[in-house]
Formats: sequence, C-alpha cells, structure tokens
Amino acid sequence: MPVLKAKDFKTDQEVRWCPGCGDYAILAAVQGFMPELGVPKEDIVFISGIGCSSRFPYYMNTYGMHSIHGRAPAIATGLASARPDLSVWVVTGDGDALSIGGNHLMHALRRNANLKILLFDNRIYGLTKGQYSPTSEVGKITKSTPMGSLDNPFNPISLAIGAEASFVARTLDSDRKHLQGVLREAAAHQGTALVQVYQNCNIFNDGAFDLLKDNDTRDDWTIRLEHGSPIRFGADGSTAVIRDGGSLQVADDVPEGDPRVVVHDAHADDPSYAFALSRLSGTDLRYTPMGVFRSVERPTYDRMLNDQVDQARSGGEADLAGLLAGNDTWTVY
Amino acid sequence: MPVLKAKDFKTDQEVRWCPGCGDYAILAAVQGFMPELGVPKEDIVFISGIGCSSRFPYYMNTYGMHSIHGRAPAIATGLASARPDLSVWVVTGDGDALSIGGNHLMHALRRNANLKILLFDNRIYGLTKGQYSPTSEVGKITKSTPMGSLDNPFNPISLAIGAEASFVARTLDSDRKHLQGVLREAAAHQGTALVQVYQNCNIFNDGAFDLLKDNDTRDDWTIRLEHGSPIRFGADGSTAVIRDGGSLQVADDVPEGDPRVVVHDAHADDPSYAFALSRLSGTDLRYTPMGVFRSVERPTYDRMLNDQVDQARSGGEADLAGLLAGNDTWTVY
Amino acid sequence: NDLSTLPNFPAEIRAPAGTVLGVSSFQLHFADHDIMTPGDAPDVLVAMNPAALKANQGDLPAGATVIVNTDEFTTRSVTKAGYASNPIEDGSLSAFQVQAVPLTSTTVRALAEFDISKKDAERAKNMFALGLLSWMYNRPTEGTITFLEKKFARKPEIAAANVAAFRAGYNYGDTTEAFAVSYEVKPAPLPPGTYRNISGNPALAYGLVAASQLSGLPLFLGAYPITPASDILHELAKHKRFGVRTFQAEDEIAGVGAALGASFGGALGVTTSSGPGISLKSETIGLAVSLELPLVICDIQRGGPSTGLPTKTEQSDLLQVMFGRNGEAPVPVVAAKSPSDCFDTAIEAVRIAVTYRTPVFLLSDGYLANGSEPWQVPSVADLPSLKVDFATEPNGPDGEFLPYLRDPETLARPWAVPGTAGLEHRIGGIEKADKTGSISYDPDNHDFMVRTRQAKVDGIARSLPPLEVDDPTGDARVLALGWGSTYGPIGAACRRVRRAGLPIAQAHLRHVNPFPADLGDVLRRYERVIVPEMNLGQLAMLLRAKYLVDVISYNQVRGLPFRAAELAEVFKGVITDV
Amino acid sequence: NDLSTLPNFPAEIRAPAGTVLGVSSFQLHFADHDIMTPGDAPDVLVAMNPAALKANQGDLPAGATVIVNTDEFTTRSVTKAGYASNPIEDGSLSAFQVQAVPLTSTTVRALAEFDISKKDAERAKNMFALGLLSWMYNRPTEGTITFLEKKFARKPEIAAANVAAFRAGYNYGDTTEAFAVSYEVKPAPLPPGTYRNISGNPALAYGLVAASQLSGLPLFLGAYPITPASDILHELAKHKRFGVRTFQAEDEIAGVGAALGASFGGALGVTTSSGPGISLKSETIGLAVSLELPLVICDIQRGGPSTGLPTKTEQSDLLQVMFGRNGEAPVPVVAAKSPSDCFDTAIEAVRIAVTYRTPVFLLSDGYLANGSEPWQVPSVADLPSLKVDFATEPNGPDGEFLPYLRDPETLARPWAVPGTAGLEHRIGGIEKADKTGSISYDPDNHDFMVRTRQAKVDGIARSLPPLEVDDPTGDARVLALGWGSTYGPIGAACRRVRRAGLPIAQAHLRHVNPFPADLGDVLRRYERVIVPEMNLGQLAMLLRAKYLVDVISYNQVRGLPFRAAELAEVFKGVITDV
Ligand SMILES: Cc1ncc(C[n+]2csc(CCOP(=O)(O)OP(=O)(O)O)c2C)c(N)n1
Ligand SMILES: Cc1ncc(C[n+]2csc(CCOP(=O)(O)OP(=O)(O)O)c2C)c(N)n1
Ligand code: SF4
Ligand code: SF4
Ligand SMILES: [Mg+2]
Ligand SMILES: [Mg+2]
Repeated sequence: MPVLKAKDFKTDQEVRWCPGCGDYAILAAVQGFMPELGVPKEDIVFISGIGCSSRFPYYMNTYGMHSIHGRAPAIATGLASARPDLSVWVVTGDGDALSIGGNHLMHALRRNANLKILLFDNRIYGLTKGQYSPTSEVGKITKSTPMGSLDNPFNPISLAIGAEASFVARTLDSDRKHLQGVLREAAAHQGTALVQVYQNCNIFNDGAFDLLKDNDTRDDWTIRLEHGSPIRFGADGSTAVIRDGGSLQVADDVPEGDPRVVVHDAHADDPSYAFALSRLSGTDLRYTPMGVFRSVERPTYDRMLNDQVDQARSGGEADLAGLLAGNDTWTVY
Repeated sequence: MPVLKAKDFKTDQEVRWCPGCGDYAILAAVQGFMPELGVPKEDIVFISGIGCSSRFPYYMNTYGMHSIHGRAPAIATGLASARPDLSVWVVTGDGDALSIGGNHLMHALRRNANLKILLFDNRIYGLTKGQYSPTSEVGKITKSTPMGSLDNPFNPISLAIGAEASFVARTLDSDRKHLQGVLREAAAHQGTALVQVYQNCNIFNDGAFDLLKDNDTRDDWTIRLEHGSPIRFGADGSTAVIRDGGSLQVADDVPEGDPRVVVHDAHADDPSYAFALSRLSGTDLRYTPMGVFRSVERPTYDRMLNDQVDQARSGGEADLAGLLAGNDTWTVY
Repeated sequence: NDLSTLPNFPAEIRAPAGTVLGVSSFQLHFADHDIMTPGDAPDVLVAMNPAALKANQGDLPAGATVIVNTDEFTTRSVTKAGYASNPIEDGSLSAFQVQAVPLTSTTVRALAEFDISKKDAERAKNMFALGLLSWMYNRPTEGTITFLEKKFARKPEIAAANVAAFRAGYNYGDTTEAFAVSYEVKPAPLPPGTYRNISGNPALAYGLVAASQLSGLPLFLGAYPITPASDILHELAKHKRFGVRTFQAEDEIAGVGAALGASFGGALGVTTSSGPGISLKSETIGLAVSLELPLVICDIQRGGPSTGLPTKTEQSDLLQVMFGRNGEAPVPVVAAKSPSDCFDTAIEAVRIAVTYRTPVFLLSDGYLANGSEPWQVPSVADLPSLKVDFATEPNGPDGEFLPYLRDPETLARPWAVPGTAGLEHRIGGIEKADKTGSISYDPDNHDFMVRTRQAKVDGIARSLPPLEVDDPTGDARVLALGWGSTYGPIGAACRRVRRAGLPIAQAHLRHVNPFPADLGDVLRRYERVIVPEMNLGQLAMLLRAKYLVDVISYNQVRGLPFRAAELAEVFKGVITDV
Repeated sequence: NDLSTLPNFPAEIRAPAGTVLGVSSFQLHFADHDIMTPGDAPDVLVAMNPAALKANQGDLPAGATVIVNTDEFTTRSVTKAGYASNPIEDGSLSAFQVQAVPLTSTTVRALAEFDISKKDAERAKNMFALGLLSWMYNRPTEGTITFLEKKFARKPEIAAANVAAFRAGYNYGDTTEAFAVSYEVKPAPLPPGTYRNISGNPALAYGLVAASQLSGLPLFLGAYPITPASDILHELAKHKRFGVRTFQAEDEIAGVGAALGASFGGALGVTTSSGPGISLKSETIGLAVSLELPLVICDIQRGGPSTGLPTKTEQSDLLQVMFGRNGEAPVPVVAAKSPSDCFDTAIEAVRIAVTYRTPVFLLSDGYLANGSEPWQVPSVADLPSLKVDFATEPNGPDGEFLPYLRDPETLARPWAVPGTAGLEHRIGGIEKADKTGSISYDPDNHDFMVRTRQAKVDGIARSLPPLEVDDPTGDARVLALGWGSTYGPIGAACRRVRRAGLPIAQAHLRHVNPFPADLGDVLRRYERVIVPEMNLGQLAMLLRAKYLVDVISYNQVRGLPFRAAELAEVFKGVITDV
C-alpha cells in the first residue's frame, strides 16, 4: 500500500469546534498517528455518538458514522463482529459514553470485541451548552445544577476495570507525544481498548485539567505509568508510588532502590492492581496516573464468533434445500 | 405501631414460581426479616423489573410495582428522591439488572440514593426459558448459544465497586441466616445497597451454586466475611486470605496469628481492598467470599436533594405571583 | 365439557371435538375437510419416558405439542428405548413444539409439604402435565379441580395433592411463558408437492437464511430475548454454517444498533423482538431511516400495552411500527398471514430492504410464531434472486463519491461498504445535503430530503403485484379485508358465509406500507368493506385516512385468534344489511 | 441585501426591514401594526463590555437577543459600569435571549495562525459576532465574505483573518447549538393589564410550577438534557423554593422512569425532552398507561428524523406521541400555540393527568420554546384549582382496597400513595383484572380493559370547551385549521387574506387527543378545510381518518415557521377555487 501521511486523513469538511477546543489537538494527534497503523484508509472506520467530540468522524478521511447519542459501542460491536478485517474506532464523550451510553460501554468492555474506544473527557456536556456530566466533580454549578451537582462522579478507569476491561489507559489532549504513545499501544492490543483523554472545553469547563498542564504543577501531580519501570515522579523523581499493607500510596523522598516502590505491571492478570492505581487520584487530579493502567490479552469476541462460524462450516457445504425440507416431509400426488 | 409478623407480609396472591425455585427461600427470608425493619408496612415499597425474580413484589404485602425490564433502579430513584420517608427496595435479576438495566444500576450506585437492591443471580434468563446472562460462565450452552457463549461474564461485586457503590454484599438463597444477616446490614446502611443473592434456577440452571451448598464442598470454598475478624475459612479454619505483595491470595495451613492474614475491614475508605476481595473467586465459585464486601457512609442523593429544597425555602415563602411577573413588566391602560 | 371429564387422564391426550379450545378447532378441521395427515392423530403427546416417546412419535402430526419428562431421559433409558442419541437434544423433534420439563422431580418438589407416599406424589405428575396443558390452551381450571376433588373424595390428602400438582403445572406454564397455538389450517386439497409442517418462527428464520443466500449477504442477527420472538434467535443460532452470525445483545437498543453496524459493513442486518422491545429500538430505527441502510426489523407481536400479555397474540403494534419515531421517518411494513407465509414475507422484507436501502418492518404475532401448518417446501431454484450491487466506483461528476446520489427509479442511494478504496465517506443522523450527504442546515434541502425519503418508500408500491381478491362468485358486494394472522380465521369465516349461500369477497394485505397501488380501487369496488383486526382498528384508520372510505372496523382484543364461526355471523350481518 | 452591506458593522445591530430573516418580519411587524413597545428598538445587542450593556439595555425590547463578551465582564469592569452584581449571572437579563461568549479570547484563539497584530485579531471579534448572528438567523455567508474580502482588499492577511473570525463565529453557533427565533407577535391592541415578555420554555416551566402549587403536588422533573428542551430543566432547577425537585438523569429512560416513580409516590411527575429522547421514553410511557398514574411528558419538537436539525423547528412528532408505543396505549395530547400559551397548556396538561390518572403529552417546538411575545401576567387568584384527592380508605365491598375500581364519570382509578395504611397494593405492566388490579390473563377481561383505557381517554372530550372558530364576517366558506406553533403565522395569514377582502375562518386545536367533541361539526360547516403543518400532514391524517373529511394538507418541512405572506397566497388560492 502507498505510504500515508497525516494529511491523507484530513477531510474537506471545515472543522467546526470552538477555537481553542482540546478536540483540535486530539484530532491532529490521531491524524498524525494513523499512518503508523499501517492499515489502508478504506479499512478504517470511525464511529461516534453525539456530542462535540462525536463530530470527530467527519474530519477523518476514512469510513465513518456519526450515530446517535450513546450507541456507538453497540453499533461498532456489530460492525467489528461482522467485519473482523476492519480497524474499528469509537469516539465518544463523557456524557455519550458514561451517561446515556454506559450500558453499551460496559458490555463492550467485558465482551472484548476488537474496538478502540477514545473517550474525550471534558467533564461537561459541551454540545448542549454546559450541564454537568457523570465525571463532573461534586458540587459543580452548572445550568442544570444552580445549587451544585449532587451525584458522586464515576472514575472511568475504575469503572472500566470493574467491567472486565482488557485494556485501559488515560492521556491528555495537549500532550501529543503521550497521546500518540497510548494510541500505539491501544492499536496493538487485540480486543476492546478504552482510552480516556482528558480534554479541555474552553467554553464550558475551561482549565479543568490545568493542574496537569501548567509547567509549575504538572510534574508534581502527574504519575507516568511505564510498564516495567518503578513508578516514580515529581520534579526530581523522588516521589513514588509504594505498597503499604496492600494498598497503594504516594510517598515523598523515597530513596533509590527502596523495595516498596511499585514497578508498574500493566499485564498483571489480577485487575486489583490496576484498580488500586486508578484510586490514587480523585476528581481534584492530584496524583493522576497517566498511561496504560492495564493491558491483558483475552480472546476477542469477533474472532471467537467467526471461529464458531468457520467450525460450523467445516462440517461441509451448507445445504439450503436440506434446511427447508427438514427431516419430516410427506408428498401429495 | 403494632408488632408485625412474617405472615403480615404475605399476600393473597398464589406464588407462581416453579417448585424448588430458590426464589421461594429468598421470599421467606425477606418476609421473615421485614418485621425487624421496624417500619410500618405502608411505608415500605418493593419495585422490580421483569423476570421470574421480579414477580417478587406481588408476594409482599407492602406497596409495590412490577415495572418493566431493567428500569426498576431508575423508577425507585425517583420515588426515593421524592419520598425520602419511605423504605424503598428493588428486586431484580442478573439479566434485569446487569443486561438491559446495567446503566441504571451503575448510576444508582454512584448516586447513592437510599435504595436496597436485591439482585437474584441465577446466572440465566429464567422467565424467557433459559438463555445465557451476563453472569453466565463462558462457553455455556443455552438455547441462544448452541455452540457455547462467548462473552466474558461480569463479576457483579467488582462491577458495583467500580461504579462507586457504598455498600456491596453477597449471600445465598438457601442460607436464610446469612441472607437475613446481610439484609440487616443493608437496611441499616444509609444509601444504595447492592445485595447479590446466588439463587438456584432448578429448571434452567439447576445446581449452579451447589459447590457452596453441598455439605462436603461448602466449607472449603466459602469465605465468610465478618468485619473486624481475620479472614479464615475451611473445615478447620486453617485456610486464610493473606496479603502477599499487595494482592490478596488464599493460603492453606496458615498458622495462628500469622500477620499476613487479612482482617476484614468493610469500612475501608479505599475500595481497592473490597475490589481485590471480589477477585478471589471466578465463575467456578472456588473461594467465594460471602457477606459484606464494602460498607462506607456517604451523603445520600435523596437527602442532599431535599436539603437543597429546604435551603432554598429557608429564603422565605415562595411567591408564585412574583415568579410570574418577573422583574420587567409594563402596563396597558 | 372439559379435559377432566375424560374417563381417566391418559399419558397421551386425545382431544375429542369441542374440547381443548385451541386443539378442538384444529381437530374439527381435520374432521370436516380432508387433508392428507393421519385423521385422528394426537395433538399433544405427554411422553413420560423415552419408550413412550418412541412408541407414539410415529403417529404425531408435525407441529403437535410434545411434553417430555426430562427426569426419565437418562442416557441409559434413552439407549434402552432404542435411540442413538437423546431425541430432546439432537433436534429430531424439531417438527414439534417441545416442552422439556422435569415432570417427576418438579411435581415431587411441589408436593413436598403433603404427607403422601413418594409413589403417590410421583403419580401426580400427570396432573402437573394436565395443569401445564390447561395453561397452554388456556382452559378454565375449576372443572378439573372439582373433578379431582370428587374423584379422590375418599382420600382428601391425595385429592389436595393432585390439585396442588395441577396448579403447579398451570403456574409453571405462566412463569416460564409456555406457549401453545394451533393454527387454523387453510382447507381444500393441497396442490401436489412435497410438504412439511412448520410454525412461523422457524419459517421466518428459514426465510432470512434463504434471503441471505440469495443475496450473497452474510446474515447478522442482533437480538435480545423476548417472548414470543426468542425462538427466531434460537433457530438462527443453529445455522452458523450458513454464515449466520447471531449476537445476543445487552438490550434491544444494542441489538438493533449492532445489526445496523453490520449493515453498514455490508451484512444483512436483522433484529427481532416483540412490542416492548420494538419501542426501545425506535430511535435507532430513525437513524437507519436517515442513513438509508438496509435493515430488517421483525416484530412478533403480543398482547399489549406495556408488558401486557406476553404469551397471547395481538395485532396492536401496527401504528407503532408505522409512526413510532421522531420526525418524518417512513419505514416500509410487510406482514405475514400464516405460519409458512413467514418464510415468503421474510424474503420480501429483505428484497425491499436491499433494493431500496431502507429499514423494513416485518410483522408477525404469537399466533403465527407458534402455530403450525403444512408447508409446500419450495425448491431453492424457484426462489427470487436478491443479488445486490455494492458501490465500487466514484459516481460524482468530478470523480468524487456521492453517497446520497440516488437511483432514479428506486431512489435508493449507493451502498459503499468499508474496505472499498476510494469510497471513504461519513454518514450520520443530522440532515444531509442531497447527493453529497454532508451536514446541511439548508431549509429547502431539508424539505427536499424529507419528501424524497417519503417518495422512496411510496415508490415501493410500483414494485408490488395488484392485490389478489378472492371473490369466487364475482358478485360479492361486501369485502372482508385483513392483514396478518387473521388470514386463517377470516378465510374460514368467508367459507362458512359462502356455504350459507351468501357471497363475500376476501382480500389480505401483505404490504401495509406502502399499500398496493390498486387498493383504493378495490375498496371502492365494494358497497361495504369490513376490516377485522385484533386491535382497536389500526389498519382501518390508515385506510380511512388514505382513501376516505368508511370501512367497518370489527375488533377483538382478547389475546386470541378470531373464532371463524363468530366472524361468519358478523359478516352475514353486514351482507344482509347492504 | 445582507448585513454586510451596512456601512460598517456596529456593535449594535439594527436590522432594517427585509434584512436578517428572523428579525425582519419582527421589525416589519412593529412597523405596520402598533404595539406598545418602543418602535425602533434593536433586536440584537452585542455588548462588548458591561458599559455597552448598561448603555443600551434600556431600549432593548424584552425577548431581544443579547450577545455578551464575557471576557470583558470582570468584577472590576462590572462594578465600574455601575452594576451591583454581574448582570450575566444575577438573572437581570432574564427577559432576553442571552448568549454569553468569550468573544475576544475565542477570536484571538481562532486567529492564532495568522500573523496579524494582537489588536487586529481582537478587532475581528466583531466579525466573530456577526458570524454567530448569521448562524442564529440562518443567513447565507457568501455575501459577507466577499464584502470582507473587498473591504480589506489591500490587506489580504487582515481580510483572511476577518473571514476566519466570521467563519469561527458561524461554526460556534452550530457547535453549541445556538438558537434564535423571533416569534410573530399577534397584533391588535392588547387588552389592559400588566404585561411581560416571555418565551415558551420559561412559560412552560412556570405553568408546571403553578400547576404544582394549584394541585398541592410537589413537582418532580426527571430529565436528560437535549436541545431545545434543556432550558426547561435549567429554569425549573432554579425554583427549588417552590418545592420543585429536578433530577438530571443518566438518560431519557431514567428521566421518565424517575418521574413515574415520583408520581407513584404522590408527586407531580414530569419529564421533558425532544423527539429523539421521546422515542426512548416510549416503553416507559406504555407502562404509565398501564399503571394509570399521572405523568406529564413535554416534547419540545425539533427537526427530524433522527438527530435531524436540533436547532430548527418542526411539528413532526405528533404521530409519534399518538402511536409510538406497543399495544393499544392511548395517551392524551395537548399542544401550545404561542410562547405564552405554553403556560396555560402546561396547566391543562396537569389537569388532565391528575383528573384522569394518565400520562399526558404536551407538545411545543423550537419556535415556541425560544420565541417570545408579550404576556399578560395572570393573577394567581384567577388560576384554576387542581386539587387532588388521594385515596385514604378501602373502597371495596368487603373493606378491601380495589386499585382499579374506577370513578364512573372520569373512569379514573384511585391514587393511593405509599404511606397510606391499609391501602397497600401492587401494580404492574401485565394486564390487570378489572377492579382488583391483580394479574389476569382472561381474554374477556383484557378486551374490556383495552376498551376501558381507550374510553377513559376519549371521555376527556366531555371536559373540553367547544372549539373556538374565528370567522369575523361569518360568511367564510374555507376554514384554516392548525395546531401548535403555526397559530401565529396562520393568524397573520388570515388577517392578510381578510384585508384583501376574502373571508376565511380560523380555528386552532389545543387538544389533539381527544379532539373537542364538536370538531366534526365544525369541519363539515365549511366547504374546504386547509390544514397547514410543519410536517407531511400528520394532523390531516388523523382528521381524515376520524371524520372522513377531505381536508387539504399544506406542508412545509423547512425547519422554519411558515411565512405569513406565503400562507396567505395559499389560502387565497383555496378560497378562489371553491
Ligand atoms: C437521545 C438524545 N438525548 C440527548 C441528546 C442531547 N445531547 C447531545 S450531546 C449530549 C451530551 C454531550 O456531552 P458529551 O458526551 O460529554 O460530549 P461533549 O459535547 O462534551 O464532547 C446531549 C445530552 C441527543 N442528541 N440525543
Ligand atoms: C423490554 C423487554 N425486553 C425483553 C423482555 C423479555 N424478558 C423478560 S425477563 C428477561 C430476562 C430474565 O432474566 P433475569 O433478569 O435474570 O430474571 P430471572 O427470570 O432469571 O429471574 C427477558 C429477556 C421484556 N419483558 N421486556
Ligand atoms: S463547547 Fe467545549 S467541547 Fe464543544 S467544541 Fe466548544 S470548546 Fe469544544
Ligand atoms: S424458571 Fe427458574 S428462576 Fe424462574 S421460577 Fe422457575 S426455577 Fe425459578
Ligand atoms: Mg463532555
Ligand atoms: Mg436470572
């Protein structure tokens, strides 16, 4: 196949997000990554729900569907199951995926068809002009909650792990290198990959992730996860995630080679470890792990389904006439 | 109020479950527990979805609604929010709660309105005559999966903890004492309590939980959870749940006073511990923790909502005329 | 008279004329017309063990109900009875409506509290079976109960136990949504050919498999179980060797969504459900209307509203499938008229879906789904070709691809499936510009697209044959017009009326949307048109609105098929009035 | 001609006659009838800072669109301008349609790639605002763009930047589903009284709050945001002091489910949405029909099908709300005819829901929701009482409670709320036995219950006033009949026709199901009836089916209100034809 460039994935459609929206950076990062996929454009499909984020497919020069609110994972599951030869991507938002679409998301994760789900999490409903979402912090004042929101938000990483996800990662709209690194691992993963992308909505929830972006706070609060490396962070790397009586904790001034320092193992079979990692940070974003929390191989739904078809077929040619006649006929002369 | 007896909670409706169905035992246990609640019959409401299990409300002489498939948690949330004075119970099945109703369940858990959700888990669709469910083991042969089911099942306890549940427990249809003990704690909990009840469907999935019922296997595979006690089990109590490099494991022949033995803490703030407990058992039921995994206090949605109303009212009498007139009128003479 | 009046209840129930409701008309039929099936065959067989099954299976008409006592079907006894493999599992009973029940153990459990001998408890399994049958053929239970009480008057404990067993069996039918329908078979000698017996759900499933083969499109079913549609999922799940993929979804929305996704990928996307599930699918069906992709939605109707009467039959979803979507979202609707007709109707639904690139509703109901009739097995060669052409080339003036450039005749848009180089495109649920399919908020374009989608569906009428009217004497002044499963009863009623010397014409609609082009003329040809429906007059409303003809709407919403005798009286009344 | 032809674009847009579409008719109106609002007030104010707002707020007619540049609304500048608190937040702009946008920063961001001075970039915010306005009043953009290119011909970079800013503003409107409608105000001097300006969504919200107070039932709203219904949720969320509880649910199904649960508990359960969300609610509404509990479902219609045109208006959900449920599930439907009428219609919807114990649909649309008109503020004393009696005592012959024993007049069943001792009962979606409400599979009972639920809804007609027909000359031979938001345009068109000396009668339906008892007579009184609808003829179909009257269905599905002038020509055509 011809070598593709980022621009090959641009469409003629004018990109209509608000100036400064984090979605632009994500779009550029994804377009920039696509050539690496090594898959012909025509074999790639982007399916989205409804929301600002869900406008994404219009800007990708691949096959695409801008479906309805919350249903993209279900639609994509059908496509991936019928066409395991395709590279199927889902783009969704925190409302689309976790509010109305929660059931499809959690079943997609346990079912593990070969889908890459990009969840643009801006902690707000952008398209409908700023109501709180299932990831909004408690007490958020929005149009629909003038006295502050009451529901405890989801931690999408914890939720996904609780739903038997085989691949779960988190990244940031503005950090193209990290974002593309995560996309790389997600694409390589066989099965459903959930990638939470913290995304700034500069109109209705501006600065939501500044703590992880500003030069002077970023390093103190971002925990970079790299499989096989000890989890150390902070300006001078002296802060670390340590194990203390089972639970994971963050400790300062941890000496070199301290045995308590956790060495990140994204492939751990027991999801308890990844789950514990996901609890290090709360909605305040302090101590936020970034990267791949969990990545384990499990047979994919689409493959198994098609294997059953092949197996059934191996029994020999399907005989329609035989099916229709069945095994109990009589004749009228 | 008059002292109530179990029979006060029986209705004149003929109980229509199949003879031998585990639902009978659960019904008897619940009716037996109700008097303890100390709540007048008229202040109790049972709301169910659709399924064999969801016939439950017809047999409880309280207020009740047999609603539609999967929606009971949403309906109950509305009722509990509008009427925080009531004791609201939800009865659901593994298909009702985890398949079609998954989204409402997970949002109910994070929202934490004051609901008691009893999930009758028979790992099968009973009412529709035996298709596999989201808790059925992989490879299950059913009417809809003649070559074996493919989807990886949910672990309802893990799922609930991932969804920010404040109270999660598991019990068994045939163990009335344990079942009632769990009901007692659930009822005492302020907020949404999820109780998974392993229930035998002797018609479409008979014996699914025999490992935890047969005298000769029960003690070996059942891990009883009691807050504050070391987690030991097995015929002679020599098997224990120990902590080993962060993850929880089962070990045999653990000497008395071994410091590695985990002392159960249902109130642990960090859900990682309860999550780890929930991973000790797989669908094969070996090493199945029974009892309250997690029970932490968090403000309840219904209370907070009604507090906001009270707070708004404290501002003084609501003035309808004022509302209608607004602050910009003109007069026509 | 009632089952319980049979001298003593045998393992094998023979239902004499005028007994078990569903059964009787069936028997009667065989009595007063001659059809080539053994005359006095049992309609129901309760096989207490493999031997009994083996012994009686022979003279069972296909479609009969067989209740097998699974407790007795051990490997040993199965082989002992001379079966190679367990007949319950190896599909050799596929011609029957099989109810596999652990009769003995369940009955014994049901009688746990009675202090009677184990033997007596086990004997009561007959009563459990009778209770189940009473449920299935909805018979009143009092008669049987008093009969039992009388019969065992001297052994009150036994009497009580037998009544309890009878009740338990009855409730078992309710709880597990057990089903039984006997379809009123069209009489008159059948044309020569090879026949089999078939009920509606398998026929529908076979129709879909056939259509998949004829179109070369792999069949993808996205479904969530619901009575009385589940058996289509069960049936299709068996046919993976035909390339059929079945997906038991987490809910109905995911079921139709997955099917739509598969269609986008070039598969034949199908979803099956019943009323409550269909209402959940409506938003996604609206999307399919906007995307203009093929999709077949089967609604096996049951009693409503809400959960209603899951095991009873009704025709009350017609208006839901016509209008149950936001905006102007026209969807073609076809309806099957008999169990075997579900096969042809499925093929027709697929023809419309793939030819016009549109979602299509197929309406069946509990009566068709579970009722059975003799079916002349079609020869595969005679089946229509449904060959589909995917788009392979750009179709635009400047070498671009225009996903909404339409076929001038059908107004269908091109179906370009992922994997086709050069045709990459994006579609969605927001209004689209004509031809290019890109988002458009232009007022005139919207008006144009709304009317075009409607015109596309209306245009299907051009592909339909004229409506067949059965008016043997040619001088009828009254027309009985129906749709769906009322075909049998209306036909039987018309025959009665004619036998009584009164002329009446009968016509039956397979296509409810759009109507056949000549329907208006047909209606106006008769002085009165009567439309019997198992609803409150849904087709009647559509006819009145479209043709301004004052049709008589005759309705029953009893969860049961019309009784031919009753309908005949109604028809006679109308005829004598004109 | 186009905005861009204004000498140079001022911060305050005055739209001369015949310019900005939505605006012009508005202006025109004020020109050729006299209504007591300052003559030449701006319809749109773009306030670049608090001072500008302060200066111009005075001569803004209520209902005008105000775009505020939030970047400049710092606490300092706000106080400096002489405001006590930030006018954007303290609700003092509630009379206007406010768009709060960080104009400066957003524009600067949009122009990041251009190498122009910061000052030039900031200046371009005017073009951003103009772009936003062009979107809101859907104006073509080409004109403006060429104008800009000409204007800055000598500074191509500046030209490009201004065009980019203009585009960004336009897209901003699209992305954030920005809305603007000017409602065609009914002319003729208003009767004496106190007036305010109000648009449909707040009016609807106020109506619900009032109904809650009048009935003594606490209001519970279960809703999921969707354009153009979200503002009702936003408005009601502000009124907790009236005991209003608002619940932003995880989806539409939970929204209506929670509302139904609240109704079961004795609250006034309400849910609000638009077309796509309504279709998701249909199964639960069917349950409400079966439970016979009060529930108000507000459908603020938008362009369909599917996602369609979220910010455009349409009347195409009528048949969905009539029939979008499985089984025979009749639901009353009322429709608002003007922004202020949303208030009265909400009260009427609640009256029907609580009196008849039934779900009720209230239809509004994007045009009413966002358009505004002067409203004579009702005095609370004049509002109807909606007093409800809960069941408190057993009502059965043997002292038992019969939850489905009906009121002989209304056929309403008792509403017994949890907490009432002695009335404990269970209800559900399976068919219920008459009176007792326990599960019943009895065929005759089902038929009876289906017809009874229908009869209950039909019976509402007995509580309705005769249809008002406006036929000033009394000799009209043509009737223009409408429903919903077409009231304004149809009325205006009728006035034009009459001014042209041709008689025409106008009637408008608030009650679409059931129809007013005398509707048939009214229709038959005229030689021709024309029914203009912003759909493909949905009301027309219902009328033709019920009354067999050959009404003329005139349709536009452009996402915009009818133009009075155009309608007038159509009416004249019909009149001259008869
Ligand atoms: C069935 C349905 N319900 C509601 C809506 C309105 N709606 C569109 S997008 C959206 C939420 C958007 O939030 P999110 O998913 O976080 O996406 P974002 O705009 O923030 O990127 C809502 C409520 C809809 N279009 N369809
Ligand atoms: C909307 C809808 N979809 C599907 C069904 C059919 N249905 C009823 S119960 C059920 C699942 C029952 O399984 P579960 O929830 O585990 O309850 P159980 O019968 O096992 O107690 C299904 C698929 C329905 N009644 N309504
Ligand atoms: S509203 Fe927020 S999320 Fe949506 S495009 Fe604008 S900035 Fe982005
Ligand atoms: S089918 Fe199973 S779950 Fe349902 S009642 Fe019978 S035994 Fe119980
Ligand atoms: Mg968002
Ligand atoms: Mg179950």
